Amino acid sequence: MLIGFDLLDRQILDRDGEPVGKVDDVELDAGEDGVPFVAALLVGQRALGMRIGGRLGRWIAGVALRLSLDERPAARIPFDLVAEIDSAVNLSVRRELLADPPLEVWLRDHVIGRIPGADDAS
Amino acid sequence: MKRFLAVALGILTAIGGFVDIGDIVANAEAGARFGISHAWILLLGVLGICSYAEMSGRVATVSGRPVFDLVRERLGPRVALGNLAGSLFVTVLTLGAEIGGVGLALQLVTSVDYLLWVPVVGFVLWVVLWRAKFNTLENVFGLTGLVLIVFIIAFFRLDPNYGELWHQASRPGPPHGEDWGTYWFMAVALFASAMTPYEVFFFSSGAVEERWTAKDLLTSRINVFVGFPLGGLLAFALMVTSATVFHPRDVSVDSLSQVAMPAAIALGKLGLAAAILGFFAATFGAAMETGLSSAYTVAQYFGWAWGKLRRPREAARFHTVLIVSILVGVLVLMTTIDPIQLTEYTLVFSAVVLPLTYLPILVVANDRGYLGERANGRFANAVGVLFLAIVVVAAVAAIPLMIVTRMGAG
Amino acid sequence: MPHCTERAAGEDWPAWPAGYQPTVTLHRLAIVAVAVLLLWAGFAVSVTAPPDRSDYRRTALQVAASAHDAAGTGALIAHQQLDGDVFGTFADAAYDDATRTLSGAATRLTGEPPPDDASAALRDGLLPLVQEAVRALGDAARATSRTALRAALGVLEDVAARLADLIEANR
Amino acid sequence: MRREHLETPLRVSQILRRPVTDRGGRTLGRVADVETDRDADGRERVVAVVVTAGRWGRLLGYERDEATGPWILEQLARAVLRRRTVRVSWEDLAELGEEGRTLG
Repeated sequence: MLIGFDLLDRQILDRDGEPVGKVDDVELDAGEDGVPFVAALLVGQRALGMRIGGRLGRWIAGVALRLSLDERPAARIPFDLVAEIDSAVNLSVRRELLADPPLEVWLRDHVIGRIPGADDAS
Repeated sequence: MKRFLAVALGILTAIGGFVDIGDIVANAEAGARFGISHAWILLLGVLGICSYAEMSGRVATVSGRPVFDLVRERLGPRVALGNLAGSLFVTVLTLGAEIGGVGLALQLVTSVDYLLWVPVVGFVLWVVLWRAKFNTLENVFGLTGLVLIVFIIAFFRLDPNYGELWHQASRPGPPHGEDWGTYWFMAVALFASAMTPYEVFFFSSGAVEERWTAKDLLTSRINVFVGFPLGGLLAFALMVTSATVFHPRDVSVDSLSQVAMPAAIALGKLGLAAAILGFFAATFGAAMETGLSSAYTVAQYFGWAWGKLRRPREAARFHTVLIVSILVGVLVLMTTIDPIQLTEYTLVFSAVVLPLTYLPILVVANDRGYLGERANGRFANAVGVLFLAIVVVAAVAAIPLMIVTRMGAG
Repeated sequence: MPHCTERAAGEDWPAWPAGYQPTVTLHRLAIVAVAVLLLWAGFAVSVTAPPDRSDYRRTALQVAASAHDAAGTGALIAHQQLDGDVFGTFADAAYDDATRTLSGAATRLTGEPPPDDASAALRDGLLPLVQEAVRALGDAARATSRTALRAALGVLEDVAARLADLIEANR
Repeated sequence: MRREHLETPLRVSQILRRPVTDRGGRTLGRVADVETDRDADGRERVVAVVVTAGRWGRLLGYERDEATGPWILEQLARAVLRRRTVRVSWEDLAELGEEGRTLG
């Protein structure tokens, strides 16, 4: 597997095909022999901003940090939860098991959820 | 039978949905100033959108990935972010132009200034996208857009000078009083009006959301290869009626009321009413598509939940982007910029950003790891590369032509 | 297989992509700032410089073309009104559009002083035609009888023809 | 920084785009991708890095065999992006060049 090509920037889907996020960065951990292995997928604008780097990246990460309203690190999905990788990264769990992205939660609770009809399917 | 009806409905919607404010403005302006000497450009643009939409429809159907998802995957987060900024800018400006077009159409039947209509149209647009049965409405507006056929009927009733029109079409070039600069400027605008990126964002996102399978691929191809050329025929009717009425009088077109006049001259009040209804349906339908496309691009770049079929609560970020886009579109119009001029600008910028989304699609359409046997064949590639070249040339030429010709003023 | 040794970034490497190193960013920022300044200065010069003869002629011809468009369109609307091909709200809006084109053109013409006698002569030939077009367009839009409308139509067609002659003569 | 001294956990973005030189100090390019292989425990372990001399890290997917054509784009990608691409196995990688940027 090529991490850059097969993982980074791919769409992550839960077991029902619902979007979870993009693979914004990948975390490696060292094994017993010191050889790194893929430990987790990092999701969220903070991880993305730090990866992009530079002034723009720092700005994106900074905004994401401010919008996340708490000091939680970027969402981390353990690589064990990945079931299959095709044109997307498919997880073996439903997205309810993962923490909801803070921006989504904030907008849902403060903006979109307050408008009548937000619960109606079209 | 049911399947046949579904296919027929798809084609009819594609025909009516092809025309938007950009096509209306570019074709009528070109027809009035240059006769139909740009007919070949329109043909080229229609072939281009067919190739582009077919590829992205195929990629979306087989791999389940819409356009902007792939843009980031292939170009990386940094380049794709620039790409997102450009595409979003153009799509939101186009949304503004479409809302302005709806306002202008309403002004023609109510005498109420379009600026007073703009906030109303923006609000109704949002309500429609918020909770209405989107697919039903898409079909309603697509089918209503078909009344633009009135321009085809009008053309034959106008008793045109076929010899003169053939002369214009067969010898492309600027007529007396125009130069090559303005000719090519108009050509770029016209090409961009046929080959709009938002159409493809919308089309491929729809394919993913409705979970098309390889079986739907045939339907999608029929929609593209039959619907788009017939839609292009409606656009051509706008050009050729304008060329028949305005070009001999040496009058150029710069308002929507002028575009409708050939229908009135040929078919009276009924023809005029049909033309205005057609403008309304075409621009409102396109406003729905551009509004959604703005939100699609952002959501797909960041990997958020998106879609017109989801409950808004389940796609809060997507719906927030949608609301902001509509607001920005309305605010742009509230600066009192003329919607027709705004349309001209969006066409130029649209030409500039087109290669950024066209290239990744062409590359992925060749990727056997994604598409297996459904990857591009030789013919599709020959066409794809040809249009890549054309799209790049148009993108490079657009801004210099705009400056040199002072927005086509000469 | 090659071994890889430590090496400081940027020694004889191409620069990091934009924004990676503060020095590079500053450098680029300076270049961008200078470019913007130059563009802005060029823009300012071209806007504030007094128009020369060819600029004026170009503007005048554009004004004449716009006035011709408006008069021609006005004549078309009046024609359709007489034939009963349009409804009132449409005619109102269409006259409005033509009037807007025309008043924009008139403002441009009177806003720029002619740089020399030839330009002044061009303006003196054009201005009355524009004014006549404005008047006739207003008359057509307000006409309550067919006779009045027909009269306005005649004037509009006449003005349009004279504007076309003027454009052709100065091309 | 010596390979053994890489601090973990580590982000892939900290490895990508780092300069790589061979023992003689000859520049090979930058890390464009990281290759992994599944071991007996099901872990995706890093086995190699893909190093390219091109300035643009992204390869448009042309580094894989599945991506073929259009001919002209493939040639362009090979000429510009895939120029002098080498695979350096992880064991052979002694050190990675300095980052030149801070993360976190």
